[in-house]
Amino acid sequence: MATMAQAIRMALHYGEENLGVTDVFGEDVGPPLGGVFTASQGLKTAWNSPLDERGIIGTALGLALAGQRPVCEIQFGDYIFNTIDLLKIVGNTHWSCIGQFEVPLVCMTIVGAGIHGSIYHSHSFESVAAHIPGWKIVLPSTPIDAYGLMISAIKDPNPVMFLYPKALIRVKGEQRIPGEPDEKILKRMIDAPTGPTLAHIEQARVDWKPEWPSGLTDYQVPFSKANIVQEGTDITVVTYARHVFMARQAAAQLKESDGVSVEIVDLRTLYPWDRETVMNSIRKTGRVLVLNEDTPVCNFGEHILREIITECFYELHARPRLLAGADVPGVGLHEILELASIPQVQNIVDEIRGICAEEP
Amino acid sequence: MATMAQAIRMALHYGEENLGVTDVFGEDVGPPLGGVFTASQGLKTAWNSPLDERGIIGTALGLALAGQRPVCEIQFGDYIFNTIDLLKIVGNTHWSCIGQFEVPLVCMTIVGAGIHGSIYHSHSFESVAAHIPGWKIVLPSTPIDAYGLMISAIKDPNPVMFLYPKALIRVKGEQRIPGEPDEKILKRMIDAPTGPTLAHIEQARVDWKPEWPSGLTDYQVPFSKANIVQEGTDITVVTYARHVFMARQAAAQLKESDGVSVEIVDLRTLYPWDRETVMNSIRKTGRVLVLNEDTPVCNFGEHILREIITECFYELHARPRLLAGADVPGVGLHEILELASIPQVQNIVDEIRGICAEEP
Amino acid sequence: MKKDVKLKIFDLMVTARCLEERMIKMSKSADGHFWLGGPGEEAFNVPLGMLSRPGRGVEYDYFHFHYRNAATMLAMGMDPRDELRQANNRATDPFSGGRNFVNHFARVEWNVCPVTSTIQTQWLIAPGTARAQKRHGGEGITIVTCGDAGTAEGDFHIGLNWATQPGWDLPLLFIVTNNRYGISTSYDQVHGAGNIAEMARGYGMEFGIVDGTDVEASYSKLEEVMDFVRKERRPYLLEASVSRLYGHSSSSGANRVPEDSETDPLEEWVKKLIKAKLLTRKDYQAKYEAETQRMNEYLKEVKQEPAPTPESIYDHIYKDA
Amino acid sequence: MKKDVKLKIFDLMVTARCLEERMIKMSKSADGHFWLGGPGEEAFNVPLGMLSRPGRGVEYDYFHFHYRNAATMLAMGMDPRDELRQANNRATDPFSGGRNFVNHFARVEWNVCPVTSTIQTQWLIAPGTARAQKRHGGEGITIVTCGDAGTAEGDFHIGLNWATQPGWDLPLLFIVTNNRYGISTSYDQVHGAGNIAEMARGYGMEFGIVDGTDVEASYSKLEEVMDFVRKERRPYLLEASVSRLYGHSSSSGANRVPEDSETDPLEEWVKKLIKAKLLTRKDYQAKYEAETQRMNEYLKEVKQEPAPTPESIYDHIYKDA
Ligand SMILES: Cc1ncc(C[n+]2csc(CCOP(=O)(O)OP(=O)(O)O)c2C)c(N)n1
Ligand SMILES: Cc1ncc(C[n+]2csc(CCOP(=O)(O)OP(=O)(O)O)c2C)c(N)n1
Ligand SMILES: [Mg+2]
Ligand SMILES: [Mg+2]
Repeated sequence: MATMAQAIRMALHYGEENLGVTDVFGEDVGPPLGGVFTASQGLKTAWNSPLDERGIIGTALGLALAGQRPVCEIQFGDYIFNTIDLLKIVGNTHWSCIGQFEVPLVCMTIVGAGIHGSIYHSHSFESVAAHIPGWKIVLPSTPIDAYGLMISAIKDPNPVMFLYPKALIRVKGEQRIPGEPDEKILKRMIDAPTGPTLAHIEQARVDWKPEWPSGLTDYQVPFSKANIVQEGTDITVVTYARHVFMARQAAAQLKESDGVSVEIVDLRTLYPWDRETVMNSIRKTGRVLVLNEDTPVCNFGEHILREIITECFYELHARPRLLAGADVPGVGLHEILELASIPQVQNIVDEIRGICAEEP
Repeated sequence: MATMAQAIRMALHYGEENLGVTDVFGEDVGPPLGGVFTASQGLKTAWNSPLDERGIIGTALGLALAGQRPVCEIQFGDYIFNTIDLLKIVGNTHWSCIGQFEVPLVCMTIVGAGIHGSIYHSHSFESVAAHIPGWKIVLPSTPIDAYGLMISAIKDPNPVMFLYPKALIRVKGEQRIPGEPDEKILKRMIDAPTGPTLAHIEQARVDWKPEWPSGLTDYQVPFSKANIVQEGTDITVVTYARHVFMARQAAAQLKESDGVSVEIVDLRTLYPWDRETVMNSIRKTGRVLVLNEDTPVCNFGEHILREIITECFYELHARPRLLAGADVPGVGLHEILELASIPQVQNIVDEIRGICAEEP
Repeated sequence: MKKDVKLKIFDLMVTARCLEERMIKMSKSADGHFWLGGPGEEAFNVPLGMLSRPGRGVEYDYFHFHYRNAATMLAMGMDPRDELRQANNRATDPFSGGRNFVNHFARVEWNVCPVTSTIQTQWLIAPGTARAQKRHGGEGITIVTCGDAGTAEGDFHIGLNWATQPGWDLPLLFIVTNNRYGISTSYDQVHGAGNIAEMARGYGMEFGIVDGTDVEASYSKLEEVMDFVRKERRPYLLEASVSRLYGHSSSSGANRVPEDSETDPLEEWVKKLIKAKLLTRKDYQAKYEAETQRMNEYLKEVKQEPAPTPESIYDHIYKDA
Repeated sequence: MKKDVKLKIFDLMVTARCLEERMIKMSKSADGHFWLGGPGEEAFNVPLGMLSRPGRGVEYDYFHFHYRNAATMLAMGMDPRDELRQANNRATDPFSGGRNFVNHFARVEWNVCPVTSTIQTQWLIAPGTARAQKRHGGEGITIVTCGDAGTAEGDFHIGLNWATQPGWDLPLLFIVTNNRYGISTSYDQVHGAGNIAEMARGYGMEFGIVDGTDVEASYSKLEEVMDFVRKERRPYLLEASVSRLYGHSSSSGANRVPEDSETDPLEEWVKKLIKAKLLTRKDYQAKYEAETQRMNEYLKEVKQEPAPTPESIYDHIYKDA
């Protein structure tokens, strides 16, 4: 099955061939590298920008105002924090000119910990992003969702923040993307040849061209539709990205050990998020854990929790909880530090146990 | 009584005379203007920076690393959003070098709506600020608190974000700052002469020097100490800045009309905040409204709410609520738009009524 | 310059001045909350508007304005009532529906991109529209303006850098209107060496300086450099010295600066036209009074128009997909 | 240059190279998660360290490093074990306690300010330490380094601007090590006209270029410009061409670049010393092997030291008031 990097690449290819994408750009996004995580390899509209995040967002906005359809990349979510003023402008443009200009741009950036990224390659961005009005925000956990959300992002006339998790970028999917060929074939078709050094890579890619799968479609994952990853009856876990998988592991363990039945909701779109699915699940289970890895103060999960309280307060059987990253200035490099900073399976198990043990 | 602008000015003066403040700087902070809100008039260490927020924060950090004690200003909180990466660095410096370098800097910036500031002069900043680890964050509602918190900020060896509300900057205090002379005398002593144009102002101030009140002290408002603005028994309102006054108005109205007794907690320090005072109040009243004017998604009030839920869930008699600004990309200029975007007294009355009417 | 062009510029300058003065008065009354604008920049801003090519799409010019470009908009054909609608925060304000400060234009039919108050960010956005134009070909260019103090932002340089990427020189006219002040901070306090325009050197970019209070100098320089950018499809950095006749904004009083402290470009132009026998002082006074009167009447008219509704704050957050 | 200085430089260059190679191997094993560093920059970075004045406080130099300055730190007197402690994320890592990537130094006793991975932000911080030094007087200067690609950030210009404020020229040595790449993007793809150093012109700042792979050129240029900055108390922008012998970082493989594709400054220096009869190839080989061996042993030693504890993540968030 395709990895998330391959899925994004295919969606971008579909976008430039069929949906009017004019520019895929950012630091190291064009040849020879095609993105430090390979998500833009072989794309015909991909180009390398200067090392300058502010210029990237500004130019993307300008391109969008001029009727182009840009997809820009900030190389790491960790390096998007010098552009918050610009992201606010992007988000307010359509509103402040009372709808005169459309802003059909996609900003993609990779987020989260899990690759021993240390202080500057482990940041989450969803909490700050969600605080900025005017954007739609997605964060897929699987290759097929990445594909379908990218197609939706490109088609949408509004700015879309396409976040994707560092820890899952090379993980293969469990579900085939429509038109996706067999794994080995796909690799041969669209993965650029590589080499031990940049010189070798440049050399190997001089004449290389990808062979794109012919059967790709405009398969969309609609915005604001969460995915019930597994059904359950005792407690709802509202999460996304890497923690979907950790929640699954925790749930399997709890099923086995405690006989607890966990329902896992993968939000996929963080804003505007799927209230209906979340609230219905909580109405059913009466208990909820919101789970992510961003730092805990003004955490996006606190927003979800507040909405849950607003809508389901009297239906909850137990105190709802947030399990988030530690309240520290960064994720330390040593594995011990990273594990202590980011919720792990055992922490999830403990929280779920705690919630299920509460008797009002 | 002194206005908040005068109070800050006096605290900064006290700081440069007695607490080692070396630089008070930012856009229009030095002569001739002394700050667009006059908060730095007449200070001996005040100087004008280039129009460049990134340079201001960077230089402040450099000064602090070199053992200086800078107070920098971002002219409007609205214009701090191009420095979030730097604020993160400021906040992580002491931690990432395991305590080797201290970062004793104060960053002051004026926030919030209420002066017909339209899209770019009405922003709140507390929610994004509180998401950045390593800072202490204050937001006073009165001149005396502004004085006392500024003294605390200057004395603290950590970076402090000194937010202050646009809407209250010219409001006179109800309580005298230790050493503060009579209002008219104070004005004559420390308010710079003014004029119809910049040329006149420059002229008038060529030979002007403030005469600082001699009795100023190092009166401190300690960090993480909330203020119970008024005691009450039926419901707790947790708020700060301008909404302390709106809450007081709402409370007076409700006392009169419904006989409801409202307890108002002015947080003053937003991070690390005074959990004890908040939780004790809620334990007493059983009901809570969190109130501020920032946009509602990933709002600082959601953090407070989450902590309340964590600690007092089973003691609440009614669903706790957040009343925040509207979820829109900006505050529109027309008064009608501003009133619809920022919680007003009547909205507060309605929310409190709603909470008090709930019967579990 | 032909006679009718000279007089057209005169007419537009007077209109611009009277419109701004009308708005200044509004900011001191209940009719407006705030003013900032361009009195003192008309000799430059009017020619800029006259020589530009407004329209919709990459064939036409794109504009990323600073907040002092009312005269440019008038020269492009703006109805002064539209500006008054914004100054009076009417729902009918075609730029922002009563949401934004005055002189914060946005007009998609003319490629006038939304003006933001955030100093210098427009220099980051301009390379985007210019890149689309470069790819498209034709003669459409992107025009971006800013003040002198704002050039201290790193964004000033980012704009220049993106406009000179190898193989991607952009058809982008960068304009700095240097009034030697950022609010209260004088240029000399914060600007080290040389002129701002000379920063272009580091990018191998053409640059020039013009007296922006002089109509003829401005017109001919703009003609020259706009032609250069249109034809050569390469960027140019132009610095224009201008005046700030009513101070920074209504926040700093919006009072007329002391006589002779700054050049009044309108007065200078009037003098030249009188000298050239194209105008009499009386004509000027009559025109000035008539325009003042017209603006008064426009305001009366505009004030009758509906205010925005509370619910409208939620309009246009997203474009429907 | 005296003989002993030449040989001291040689010794330090070998140590630096062997240390980096030791860490590269670590990044390919379980001993380290990541590597990026300075092989190819030693001819410049060693003299930089030797000529600087480390110490604590404004009397001494302040350093705001890029992430390729291990050779500089060694020349300043760093124990290679300290770097290995960071590479192996030990609790004993004196710079970050196992928190940060390798070559992310911070040492308060030497005024080495914390290295951050965020490209170019150090250029915003450097004017702060330099301003404190300007005010203090003396001969302490601030030294800030960066790569070529990072100069595209607006922050590059902000640094130059703040160093040349009227009346406040700062004792600040700006250094760009130009290896003609930012990760995979070549300099020629993204840099328009002229050299980076020439950007200084717009600020009236002195500037120069040096072959950073040539020990003697680097040493004498650094001697000259550091003396200038110390004495004149004015800024200087120096661009040094350097090599990137193991690619960008371990993320891009950290393999040695093809023979002859980039100058190896150590090899060049060895050749010169051999020619000058100050060294034999055998001496070099022996030294290289001895240093490699020393690093292996250091690593063994360092690996015995304690790992950080989970609870330690909360240490040092705030300094106690
Ligand atoms: C990013 C940002 N910082 C600060 C401000 C506040 N501010 C508004 S105008 C101004 C001065 C601008 O001076 P200049 O660029 O010379 O333009 P001018 O007003 O003189 O035309 C300042 C500091 C702002 N609007 N945006
Ligand atoms: C603000 C920021 N953007 C992007 C990155 C990712 N990144 C790390 S190194 C690098 C290239 C830097 O190139 P250059 O400045 O030439 O320095 P070199 O590595 O060549 O020494 C990039 C893009 C980063 N660390 N910080
Ligand atoms: Mg100006
Ligand atoms: Mg480089």
